[in-house]
Amino acid sequence: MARMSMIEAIRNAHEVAMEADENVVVMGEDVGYFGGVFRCTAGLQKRFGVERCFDTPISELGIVGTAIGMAAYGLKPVVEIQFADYMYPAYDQLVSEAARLRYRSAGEFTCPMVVRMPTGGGIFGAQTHSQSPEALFTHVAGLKTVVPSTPADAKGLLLAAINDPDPVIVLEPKRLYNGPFDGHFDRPSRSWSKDEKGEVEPGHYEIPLGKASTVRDGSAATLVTYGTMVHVALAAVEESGADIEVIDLRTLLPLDLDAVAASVNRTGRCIVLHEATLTSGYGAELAALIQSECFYALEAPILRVAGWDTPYPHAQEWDYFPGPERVKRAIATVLEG
Amino acid sequence: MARMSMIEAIRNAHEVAMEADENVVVMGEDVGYFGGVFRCTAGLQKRFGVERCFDTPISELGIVGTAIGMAAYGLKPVVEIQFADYMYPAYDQLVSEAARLRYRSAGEFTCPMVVRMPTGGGIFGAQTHSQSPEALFTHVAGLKTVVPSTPADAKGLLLAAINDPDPVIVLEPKRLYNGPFDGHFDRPSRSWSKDEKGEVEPGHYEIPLGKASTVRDGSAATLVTYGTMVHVALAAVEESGADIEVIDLRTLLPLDLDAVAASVNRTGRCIVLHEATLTSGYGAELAALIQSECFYALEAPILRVAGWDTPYPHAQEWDYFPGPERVKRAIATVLEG
Amino acid sequence: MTEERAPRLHVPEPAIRPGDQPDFSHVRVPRAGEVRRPEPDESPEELRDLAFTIIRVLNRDGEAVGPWAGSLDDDAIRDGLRHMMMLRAYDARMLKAQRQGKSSFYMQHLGEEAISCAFQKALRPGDMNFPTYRQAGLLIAAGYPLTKMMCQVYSNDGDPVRGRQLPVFYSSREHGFFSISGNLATQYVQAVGWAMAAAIKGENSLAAGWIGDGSTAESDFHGALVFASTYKPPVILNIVNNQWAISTFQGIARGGAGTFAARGHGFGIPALRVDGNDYLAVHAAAAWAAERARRDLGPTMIEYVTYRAGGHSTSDDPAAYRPKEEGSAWPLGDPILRLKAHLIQKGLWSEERHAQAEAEIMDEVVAAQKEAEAIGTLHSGRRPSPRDMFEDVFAEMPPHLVRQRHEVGY
Amino acid sequence: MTEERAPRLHVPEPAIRPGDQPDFSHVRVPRAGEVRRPEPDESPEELRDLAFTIIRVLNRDGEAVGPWAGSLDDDAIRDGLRHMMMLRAYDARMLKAQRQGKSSFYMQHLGEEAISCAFQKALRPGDMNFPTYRQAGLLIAAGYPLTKMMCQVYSNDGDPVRGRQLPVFYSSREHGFFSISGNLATQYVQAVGWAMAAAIKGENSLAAGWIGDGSTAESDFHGALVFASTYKPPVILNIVNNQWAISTFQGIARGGAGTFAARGHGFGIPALRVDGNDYLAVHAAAAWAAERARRDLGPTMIEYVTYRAGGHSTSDDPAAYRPKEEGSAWPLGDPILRLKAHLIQKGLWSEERHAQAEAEIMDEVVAAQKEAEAIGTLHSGRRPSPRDMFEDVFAEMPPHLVRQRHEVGY
Ligand SMILES: Cc1ncc(C[n+]2csc(CCOP(=O)(O)OP(=O)(O)O)c2C)c(N)n1
Ligand SMILES: Cc1ncc(C[n+]2csc(CCOP(=O)(O)OP(=O)(O)O)c2C)c(N)n1
Ligand SMILES: [Mg+2]
Ligand SMILES: [Mg+2]
Repeated sequence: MARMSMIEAIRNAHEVAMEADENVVVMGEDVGYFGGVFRCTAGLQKRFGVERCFDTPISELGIVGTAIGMAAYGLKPVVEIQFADYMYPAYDQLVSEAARLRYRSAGEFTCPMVVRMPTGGGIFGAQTHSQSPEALFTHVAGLKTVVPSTPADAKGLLLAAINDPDPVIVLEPKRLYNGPFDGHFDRPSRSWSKDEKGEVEPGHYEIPLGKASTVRDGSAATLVTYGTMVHVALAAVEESGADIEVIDLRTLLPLDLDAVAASVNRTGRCIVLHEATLTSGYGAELAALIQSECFYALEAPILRVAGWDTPYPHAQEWDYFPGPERVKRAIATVLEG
Repeated sequence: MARMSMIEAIRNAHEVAMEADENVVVMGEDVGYFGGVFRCTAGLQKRFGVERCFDTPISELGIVGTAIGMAAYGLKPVVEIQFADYMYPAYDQLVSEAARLRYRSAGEFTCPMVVRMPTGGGIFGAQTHSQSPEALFTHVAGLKTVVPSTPADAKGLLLAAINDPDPVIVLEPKRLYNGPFDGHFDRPSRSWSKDEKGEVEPGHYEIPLGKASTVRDGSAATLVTYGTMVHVALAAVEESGADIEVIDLRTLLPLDLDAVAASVNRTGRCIVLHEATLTSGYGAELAALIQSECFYALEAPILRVAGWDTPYPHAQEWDYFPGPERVKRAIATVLEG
Repeated sequence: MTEERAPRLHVPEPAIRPGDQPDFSHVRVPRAGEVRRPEPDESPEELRDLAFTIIRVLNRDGEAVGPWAGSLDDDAIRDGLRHMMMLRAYDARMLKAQRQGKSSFYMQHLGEEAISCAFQKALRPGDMNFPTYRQAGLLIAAGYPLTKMMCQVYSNDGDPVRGRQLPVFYSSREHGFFSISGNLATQYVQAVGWAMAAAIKGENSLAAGWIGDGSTAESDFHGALVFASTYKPPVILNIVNNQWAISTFQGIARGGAGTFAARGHGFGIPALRVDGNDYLAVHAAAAWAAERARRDLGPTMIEYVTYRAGGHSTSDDPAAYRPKEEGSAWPLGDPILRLKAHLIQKGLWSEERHAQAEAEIMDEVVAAQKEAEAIGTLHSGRRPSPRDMFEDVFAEMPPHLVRQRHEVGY
Repeated sequence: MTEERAPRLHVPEPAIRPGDQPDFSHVRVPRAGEVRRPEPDESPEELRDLAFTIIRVLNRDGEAVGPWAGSLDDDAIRDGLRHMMMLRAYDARMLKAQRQGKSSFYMQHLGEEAISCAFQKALRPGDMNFPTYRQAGLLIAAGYPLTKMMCQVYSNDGDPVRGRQLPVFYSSREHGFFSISGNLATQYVQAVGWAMAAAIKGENSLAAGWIGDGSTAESDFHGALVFASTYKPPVILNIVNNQWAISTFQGIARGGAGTFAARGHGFGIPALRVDGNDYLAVHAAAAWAAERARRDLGPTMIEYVTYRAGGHSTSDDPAAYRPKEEGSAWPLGDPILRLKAHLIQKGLWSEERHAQAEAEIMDEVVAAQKEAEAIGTLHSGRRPSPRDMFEDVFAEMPPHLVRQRHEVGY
């Protein structure tokens, strides 16, 4: 086992997959010679050749649209959208095409494609380098959506996504690329090399899609979250001193509802936490499901903590970001309720 | 008062607005000489001239993108997307641009624009003429979203939308264009001219954005819905014989949460009904809000009845559509629970 | 500076509207045989002229003339006529079936039969079309069973796509026919992706993208041209200019451009403009473009000039926006009559054989229709199961869909 | 058919990479004054040549020569030099401020100053630019206060957009500068919409869309050309070809096309290709296009050939993907030095006055910076309130946002 940053883990997953299967090809803006603005594909072009890893024109529609054609042909394109905020030009191709190709052709044409995109805020990227659009994918029948929170999960989920026969959206929390981040923006950054969660197994392994991970046991309440917020949740729970179970969903769709419901049925209280805008965010779906599955166990309303219903601001980043203080207040409220 | 179909009411709203304000301009695919594939803009070009109502190239991006420029200039574009299913190519312009222009320029540039789109199924339109994408708009800070259920509301909401200083998405349930539809697809179609809900006031009036309408009083449970499903709900409630309150939201964002919460706090039971795909649909947001606002009043889990998590099929349309039978089963369940 | 002038919105208008006299004098139609046929490896810059003319082979006397003639032998030409007649007969029956309520919807090819029927004959097994809803001739010319097509139109239990798609949205990998989408233009850039995949693998499979005149305005058209221009994969980018996009005439999409074919020039992509009602010209142009693809010379754009003689779909009545007589005034004639005249002129065909063939073909179509209807139509007979509604969303059905399927009782 | 060949993916590669010797011999640079200047109402088809050359006014000796010379008087040219120097000084200070942690981010114009500074001078009040992040010269040349620009970069309490946007995403309606978006290219089609609105109202306000070479691949570029070509509104469609899109050289976006300007031809839009490092050539081309707009002659496309001499942004180090020496090998020189030489050659300027002007300008910039910093920088001083975060989502704050604002305590 070696310690890797999430970037290195993602790069390593690419290497493992490209080594194993020559049908895996990588493309996107700046991913070729340069290796990606976040360096997630660095070295791939040199190692696997320009036909397996290449730069594309700045057209997200073109990237996803051609990837669909490639996937239908029989390749396994793994494409990068430079920031999740820039996936909108490709949204029609994702929703109307990739998601429905198997369905509408009754399995004659399929779309085994992975679309990776750096997601979330916390880097002063303002409204167009900070968004978390997961709910725009989970509403679409035919897409799977994944959000890792550690280097090991990032690698294992990406490998599972590449080997999945259907299109998978991989949202990579860019604030976690170089180290864990617990929301205390005023403290020094940490690096994955200093964190045992930076341990990544070599070679091929998969984290199965659709399986959540309980990252902290507890009995007073259940906190359901994913991505960067897993670390914020853990810090807030620690600081609150409360006995809270924390579930890292890892895959949003298909959801590991059994794991979530079992926990909430046990604890009777629940907080749902994400960075995306509150209204119609994925937390709405979680709250709707949990109140339905766990109604008779719930002792307090499910509390959603999320980004405000505004565009992601720049100067007010830390007022927007649902950090440990807000989570601690929510913990207090939900335990009182 | 005259009886009008929803199409006539929408056309009439255009006429009233264009007559009152020469800055109102209408454009879209086939809306000019021909008057729109659903005839909602018939006669406008002839009456107001080709510069105020004209055909566009088939580019939803272009329609919305140029409308944003026009709105920033000072016009009030009212554009038609031929089917809601075809708004995806314009989604970036809607989400990243129209929705955020006021915010990002601190009010210096604004986007008083209306985007109309025929929505929903029930006409054997299959996966690309049937979708209900409202949740993809309610998740976006800066957009208002409206869904009428009667000709009078369609006119009043459209006029309110045109006079609103911000971008408003108007989702028009195409199954209601010519008459009310209660989901009994095997019975003869009815026409608005035969229905007292077809009464539409002449001249200018507005249905304020953000105000729900209680279309049926009741005390045993609250059924929250909008658009076509209002009629399905009323039919199902009638057939069930239960004492159910039915709320027609009319505006999804901003939501009239007070009206909804007051009702559910009174009835203690709630069904949320929509045609869109269940997962991450707008019903998720409603359920999440209601469980939070009405937790201590709720006597049973909130039940969501919605389209299945599949693309909208063709032959199986009536298996997909959440018709009166499913609603009645839900009523039984929620009253038992 | 000369006099300034307040700007005004220039809204292109068709030359004629209902009530006016049809007039196609603005369509410049070169004589058959007049346009040169360059070598497929000539540089794009040298080929500019071919985007501003109309390549034609069949002249008024039914002769095949000029440098684009001769790409097919006699048997192939007879097959071509048969395919077009089959498509027309099929359309007629399916239109009627729709009016009888046996299906929800239909889209015909009237006047455009030559394009898809002839194009397919320039392809080989393993090549892939990315069609629109108006290229069923690709299937017919590839020998796809009529009965299956009808089952799709009827959304019955024999429908290969399990009732999930609108009528005419066929799919057949085996016959080089990519699953059709309702969202215009999306397939165009996917075709480029398919060709890029072939190039990455170094395999000889070309892709053909299809798009209508109106749909060239969509973003996917641009994406396709950008990627095709950059990576030069083996793709043919077809534009079917049938003059109309529902009620909107082609001038709205074309704007100030000379032709749609000329759009290729901004990208260094060679472009041909072809008589779409001339089976032989279509085939010759397609073969030229296919040769470019197979010699790794990169993408080719082809605009087919034709006329949508029927309504846009069964939901459309064109009398509301164009004169009824416009179709007969269309200067490029009827593709079936023109090829028939050619075969007769060559002594390979006669009025009698034609009448007989028409009857035979109609029998064949009617027999297929009987077979299909024996399975079912939209509202009667055996139909796909509601269970099918939940299949194929994913390769493996996830728990939430299993739960929903159970709720429906399957 | 000649020999077939398996297709392969053609991935365009820049001529040089780090370690190689810079070489711009493939950039054909015509002599200054060589390119003709047609009348603005000449037909687009007659203007094709102007998209494949480079319009230049300033020759090596600093003389303004040829038919495009003479669009500005001496005072205006001196102003132009000042604006460019101001922009460069401003960039230098803001880059440094970013490194000092006073802002999160910055994007400079090094080498591209002539384009936005000269273009603005062809506009009138009421005209509207739809810029990218690399046209701050439009603001400087329009007299927008430096201090306000800096407040925006610092996201402090003086920021006109209340800290909501990334640094350099300015907005000023009054100065004809549309609010900048982070999503590339979206503004291009909006510019066409603005011009359409002016045309609908019959008002003399032209719009100028701006886009980078790389961003021409985006869908909005196509939407803009389609709508501009159809309705012919008063819009200038500018493409700044600075050879790079972050790490990606322009060949990836351009593909097989001769030039970016040529993209206009497929749409019947006249296109000029201009030396972007030649203040006088930029101004002359802009004035020509503006005249077309003001005479209701429709859209014009202009490609500015230039070189991004600095990194893409403060997040970028170009040494990873291009040789450091590439910038100095760039054949079109430095826009400031070239205009300075011209003024000296004309006897209107001297090395001494230049040095003095440089010092004065730097003083002015530093004074403005002090003023801005007195208000605050990203992490210190007075900053926009969290309350501002909730304002302007809508004209009127809806209940759910009021509730959220209260939760934050405002
Ligand atoms: C994205 C999208 N926008 C709009 C439509 C509605 N629509 C269906 S066909 C059509 C006209 C297409 O015209 P053209 O491309 O010329 O093809 P033709 O029907 O003439 O073959 C339109 C606007 C659609 N299907 N998809
Ligand atoms: C839709 C979208 N995709 C990707 C990006 C990321 N991005 C920002 S700048 C840039 C390069 C733009 O290059 P170019 O258009 O040539 O402009 P330049 O920076 O050279 O002025 C990219 C890819 C973005 N901002 N928006
Ligand atoms: Mg057409
Ligand atoms: Mg550039």
